[in-house]
Amino acid sequence: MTDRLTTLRKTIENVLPNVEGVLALRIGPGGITAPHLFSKEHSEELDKLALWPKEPVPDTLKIILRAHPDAKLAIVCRGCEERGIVEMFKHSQLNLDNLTLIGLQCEQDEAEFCRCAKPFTVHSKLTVGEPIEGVPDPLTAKIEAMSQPEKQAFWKQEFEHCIKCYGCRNICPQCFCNICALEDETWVETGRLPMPNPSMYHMVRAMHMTAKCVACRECEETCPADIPMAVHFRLIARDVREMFNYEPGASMDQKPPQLLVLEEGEYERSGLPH
Amino acid sequence: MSDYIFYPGCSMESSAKAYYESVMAVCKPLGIGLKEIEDWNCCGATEYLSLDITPAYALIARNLALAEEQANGNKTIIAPCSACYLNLAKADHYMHDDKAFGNKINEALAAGGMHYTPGKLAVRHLLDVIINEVGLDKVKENVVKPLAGLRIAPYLGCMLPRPDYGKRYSDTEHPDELDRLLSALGAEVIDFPLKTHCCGGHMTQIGPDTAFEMIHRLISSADALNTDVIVTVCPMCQMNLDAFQGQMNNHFKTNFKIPVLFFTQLMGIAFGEKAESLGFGSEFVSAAEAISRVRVQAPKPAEDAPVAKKKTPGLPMPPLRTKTDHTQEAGR
Amino acid sequence: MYEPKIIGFLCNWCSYRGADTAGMARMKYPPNVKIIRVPCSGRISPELVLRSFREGADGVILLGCHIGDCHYATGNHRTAKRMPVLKKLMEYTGIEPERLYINWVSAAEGEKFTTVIKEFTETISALPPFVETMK
Amino acid sequence: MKSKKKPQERVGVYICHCGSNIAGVVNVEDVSTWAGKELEKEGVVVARDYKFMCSSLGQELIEKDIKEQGLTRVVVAACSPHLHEPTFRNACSRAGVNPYLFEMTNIREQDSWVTTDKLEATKKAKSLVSAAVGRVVYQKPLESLFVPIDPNVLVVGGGVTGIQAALEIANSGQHVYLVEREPSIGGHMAQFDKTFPTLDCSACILTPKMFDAGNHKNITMLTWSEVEKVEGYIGNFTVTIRKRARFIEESLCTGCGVCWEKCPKKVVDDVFEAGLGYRKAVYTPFPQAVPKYPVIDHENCTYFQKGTCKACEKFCPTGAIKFDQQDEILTVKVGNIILATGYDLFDARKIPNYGYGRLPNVFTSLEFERMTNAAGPTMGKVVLRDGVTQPKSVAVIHCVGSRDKNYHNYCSSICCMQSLKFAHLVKEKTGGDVYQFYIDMRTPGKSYDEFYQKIIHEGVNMIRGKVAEIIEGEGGLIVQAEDTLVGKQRRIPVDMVILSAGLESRADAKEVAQKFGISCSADDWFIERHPKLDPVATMTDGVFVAGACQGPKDIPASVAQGAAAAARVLSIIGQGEIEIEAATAMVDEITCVGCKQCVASCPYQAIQFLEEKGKAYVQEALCKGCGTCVGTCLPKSITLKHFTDEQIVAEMIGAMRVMKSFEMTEVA
Amino acid sequence: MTDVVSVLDPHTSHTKREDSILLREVSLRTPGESHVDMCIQCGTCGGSCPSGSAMDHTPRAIFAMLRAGMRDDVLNSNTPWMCVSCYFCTVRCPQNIHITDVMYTLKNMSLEARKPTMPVASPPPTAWGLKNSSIDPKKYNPTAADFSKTFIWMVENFGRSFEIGLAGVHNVRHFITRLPNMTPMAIGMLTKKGMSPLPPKRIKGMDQLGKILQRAKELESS
Repeated sequence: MTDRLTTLRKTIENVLPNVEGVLALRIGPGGITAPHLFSKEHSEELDKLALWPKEPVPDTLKIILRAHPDAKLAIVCRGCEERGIVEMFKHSQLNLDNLTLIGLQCEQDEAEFCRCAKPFTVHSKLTVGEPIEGVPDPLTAKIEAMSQPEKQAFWKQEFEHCIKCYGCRNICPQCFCNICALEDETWVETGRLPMPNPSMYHMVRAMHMTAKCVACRECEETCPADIPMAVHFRLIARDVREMFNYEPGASMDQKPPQLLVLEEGEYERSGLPH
Repeated sequence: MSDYIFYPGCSMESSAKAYYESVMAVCKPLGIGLKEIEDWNCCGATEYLSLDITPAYALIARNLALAEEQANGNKTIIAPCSACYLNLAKADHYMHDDKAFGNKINEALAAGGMHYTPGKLAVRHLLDVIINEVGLDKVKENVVKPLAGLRIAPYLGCMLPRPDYGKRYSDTEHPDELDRLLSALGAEVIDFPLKTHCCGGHMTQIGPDTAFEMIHRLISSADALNTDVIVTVCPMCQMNLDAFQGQMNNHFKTNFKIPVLFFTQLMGIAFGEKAESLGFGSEFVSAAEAISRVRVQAPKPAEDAPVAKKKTPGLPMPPLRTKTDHTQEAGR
Repeated sequence: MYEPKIIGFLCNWCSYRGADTAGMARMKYPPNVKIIRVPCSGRISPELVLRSFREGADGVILLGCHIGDCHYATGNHRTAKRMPVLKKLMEYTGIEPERLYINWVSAAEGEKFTTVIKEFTETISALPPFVETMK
Repeated sequence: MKSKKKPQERVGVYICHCGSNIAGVVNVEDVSTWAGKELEKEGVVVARDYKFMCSSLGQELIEKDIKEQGLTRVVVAACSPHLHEPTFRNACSRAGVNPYLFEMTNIREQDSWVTTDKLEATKKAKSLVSAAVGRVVYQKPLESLFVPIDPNVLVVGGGVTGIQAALEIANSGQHVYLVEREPSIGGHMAQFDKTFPTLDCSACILTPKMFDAGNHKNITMLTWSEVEKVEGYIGNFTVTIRKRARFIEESLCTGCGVCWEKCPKKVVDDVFEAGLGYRKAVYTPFPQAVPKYPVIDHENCTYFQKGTCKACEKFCPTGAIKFDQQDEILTVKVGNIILATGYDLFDARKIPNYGYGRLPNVFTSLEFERMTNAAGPTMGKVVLRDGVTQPKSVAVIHCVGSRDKNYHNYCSSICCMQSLKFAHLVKEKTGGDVYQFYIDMRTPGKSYDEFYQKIIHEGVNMIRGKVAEIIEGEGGLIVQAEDTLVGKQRRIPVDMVILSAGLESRADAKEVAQKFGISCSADDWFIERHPKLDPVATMTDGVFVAGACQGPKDIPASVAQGAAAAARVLSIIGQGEIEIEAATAMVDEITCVGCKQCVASCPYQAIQFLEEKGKAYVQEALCKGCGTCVGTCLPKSITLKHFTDEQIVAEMIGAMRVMKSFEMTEVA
Repeated sequence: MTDVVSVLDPHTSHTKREDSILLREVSLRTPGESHVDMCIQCGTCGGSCPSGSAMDHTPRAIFAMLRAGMRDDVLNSNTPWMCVSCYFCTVRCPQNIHITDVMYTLKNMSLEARKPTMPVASPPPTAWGLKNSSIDPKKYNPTAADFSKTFIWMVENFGRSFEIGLAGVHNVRHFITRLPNMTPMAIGMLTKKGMSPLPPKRIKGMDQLGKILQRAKELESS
């Protein structure tokens, strides 16, 4: 850990003179780790530079950019966060010319904590740490192995705990709409808790995450009811990869498949009738 | 030196020893390392398929399974015999193409504790590897005794260019791979129109009259083109054209004497190897006279020179299709 | 035995006309399906399908022009890419994915339309009512 | 947060008996009474049933209620909207209700005709009416958009199809830009000598048309030119055309021909002469070329390649040679476009067993056409490749590259007749033996089978069997095939073989289709709007296809299509302006987050991204109203007018509510 | 229609259903997608075949006979046995029919129809349309089938084949009159090529191969 921290600090110090600020984690007052914008004016703050626990840096970036769309920044991002930034770029939500990516490679225990399949960056020119292999996700496998009634019971129980705090949406780097479909009563029923089953809220959200979710698991982390909603996203991401050969955040110019016409073989893989 | 998995096939042990010896002699200077599959079995030729399809494919697949076991990182099987090449390639193709069929064959293999993953290995003929992997430049580097003055009819037979599951040859009926190789050896290559016609196959055994007709067609056509040597890439073709040439002559009351050699034998000569080490002398129609010409570099007798066709101005011909045409077509 | 409630989203150009063709030929099929006409199957967002279930539909059937024959050239290509994902999501959430069915029916295929509706109604009848499974 | 209040509207509901078509199965009185009572809270103020709603009396009923009862919305439950939606929309319109405030539900084709049980049919009718009522209150008045039509027309391709289309339009007084890639118009037909089945001379019937087109005051002829870019939509296309440098000053050239007489450079002409003859580096493809001006072939001109020569310039009596001429880029505005880009001949060299390109005396159909042409390289003599010997026997092979999964799957439709014509010409010119090798003889046109009979009578040998291979032997060629009617293999020695090569789409058909916003079939033929009922229109309004670019066709069919496309265009021009689909998509700029996903998903590229605003924008004239973008937009910022989410949801709720209520009563 | 056919020739009476069964059986027994049902009777195969002149029916005719359900005639035909596997027909066929592979299937079926386990005298399964089977165990090309069998006997016992033994055994059985003509060749084989008249050494995995082939045979018949 120390090793990566030192290298990271060095990297940030090198980058700082060329940008208006570097977005990374800092141990704040009360020992709480949170995203912080380090600036060259206050480089002493780098003493408080932190790596873990993971906090939603792209989400903070989203907020900063809303106020200062032309800010020239650098950001320390892990594999998932980098993918999030790529997807935001692909959805025209930020300008990568103004953004320097500092890739932070996760370590084994971190990857296991996140059940992460890709705990490494691929686009960042500057990187800190050594990339490691991904780990399998036991929870996703467990849920997938359930029978249909078991799945139904499992999710019914999980969704019953949802208090519709919108926390999962708010923290998601991919939820950048001004007005959210989840707040439209055409789709999501209002004024009822627990929400009626099936949960329109969670299913609509899962559909919106198709070809967008970068598997950062911030939603699960932030959820006060501990709903493992990213399981849906991960399973669907796998299907999308198999059917349409698309992976969110993997490439800068590949468009989400559901926007495009069928390519050869895609129809056959979609499972639709011939 | 690149290593390849080597499947020699039964003929190489018996009737085509000349092929075996010459293959070994030319692969070395070309940097082709051959690792023979241990305990390979017969590919079944065309006969087992005729009797019982599933066992026939299982028989072939045992070789593929052995090759996969012994692959040691290599991905290509070289089979110098066209029939073996096609059988191995075909089994791999159908096991890959037809999942249910692949599973059935693997079920049979499982009875012997074996398994083959369809598509895992590429099955290729030695000619294809020399042209497309080693390259003609490397061949030319090794030529010390160009085959100048030797008129050769390149003869491929059927099973190499057809059905060509791997799309490795320039054409299914008039491929130019062997022509280019022989030209690189310095020989005078005849545009042999029947280069992929049938040698008679097993018809020599089951319907000799039909077989003699096919052999006659090939030999007489080669003779009409003033051929010194017919070059083959397959033991079966060589056997039918060479060993049965005499019987065919009896049948048709003709007296053709065209030696039929393996392409590797001529490569060996051009590479400066000794003829004895290349299996010369085992052919029925002696090639000694033809080869002696190259050895001494004697100019060809005037009367043997090919009769040039009289040229009249005439109408222009369409240009022949080029490699670019093929690529463009594939792109469409 | 309950009467399943089925919502059918049909594109205006092929499938809706296919249903008309079935009618003109007086082919019979169960009355459970209520057809909603949309310009193109590509118009149907996953939200609309989910909302149908939420409203108590036991099954949703989505019919469009055959791939390659779309009145809007490639509108149905998007359907063919969105809806399989929704079916997967339903599966992962414990909803029988067969409650959502996608197929292609041209204006001439009255018979296919009838068969598709019959088979789908049978499939849905074999499942418990959706509301009950969600209780 | 969006919150919705239900609109207060006065809805009239009309249930049609359609004689006994509906009333025989559905209890229509019950439905109308039920609607009047149960749907009152949904806004229904009038509910009636009537024998024939589509009759003038039925329509008057609606109009009267609108005026007297102050209806703001109308629902008719009757037959398919594809039949009578326009009828009732007009009725509403006449009474002052916007036509888009009308909704029709189908209780005939999708209820009474397909349901056996009368009770079930009535229940279904009720839920369909409820759905329509639920929806109609959310409907919004829409106004159709009209755009004026630019009367100028672009015709691409100067073959017989394009010439026909251009002449039809020009004769009606409208202006046509005729764009042709080659130096002269005329196309493939100009290469032929005789045409089947009448055997009249191709040039005799084509050249007058070419001349007319070349001298028409309403036709701007742009040969040696290609379309580079097309922008806009029906009525308002802007087309960019590259007029390649001819290196000839057209205003000075008299077409006297001295330049090509003096030009020292001879090249094989693989376009017009199909590779069988020669032309000079400065040339017109044939003597009757229109326009008469030659072009200098840059790749072969000695001056351009080596820097010296200029023989043409020296001898040109009017000083028309301009070596420094540059390509010109023209921009023209047109309202409609006709594509008549024609076909390419299948490259017979792809079939190795037929030996074309290897065996000198194997010819393609186009080579043979040139050979028989009196103005062709052999002056009309049928000879072998040596240019002298007349063949004593000729084989004609059908289906070369057609009806063959290895090459083209389709039937090229002209080859049978063309091959029979060849047989006749060989007989006529050489008296030799002719062998026709065919798979199936297809002669379905007017007087076509009679032609077949005539050819048989001339003593042509017909062999039913696809030729397996052609080899050299016995002093000529040997054609090997199975005579399938005998069931035996035959080897027939001949002197000459003619391959009736199939027609294929132009090599650049895909690019052209993309340029004009239309689609191609799997074989790259342009796709028409409807194969039977709209054969020359395309899915892109204002772009029409005619002739062989849409699929293999003979001359009569091509000419008919050229004229048909012209008629379609003239009918649009006659309207002066054109109505654009009112049910288009619309972006809510407040909620749009500028993610550009809709831009990529639109099949018509109708969505623009306004960079300065960071918002998407739908160009209404381009939008066809499919709604694919709506299904894509995550914040639901795009609405498709007349098919909004709230309308569809209301329709769904309306249907479900009734179905659920029946369930309850049955349980009770 | 069926009735008309049966009146004409009781031996070829087939219902329409049975016709398609024969075609389907051939299709199912051929690995991959054989497209055998797609024949347009153009005759490219018959024209291309180097041994076409020795066949009693051209391959094209065989496909028409398959379609007509003429099971006995097809399985009695020498056509598949004359096939030299040159694949000209396969690559040239405009309908992409895997003709050579279909020929292998027909050879299999032809032999199977003569197996002692499938007595031709007693009524065979009607499902295959063999109501009045006229399969004649002698009426097929025994030379070709026996050559295959001799070859396979060798492979199944040694794992490898050897031509001289094979040709010797085969020719003694079938072309005894030709032997004098062939003697120089046989001698040549031994002298010039240095071939051994003895069978090859058995491969090591003979047991394993035996098991694999046994299992494959079970799978084939199941």
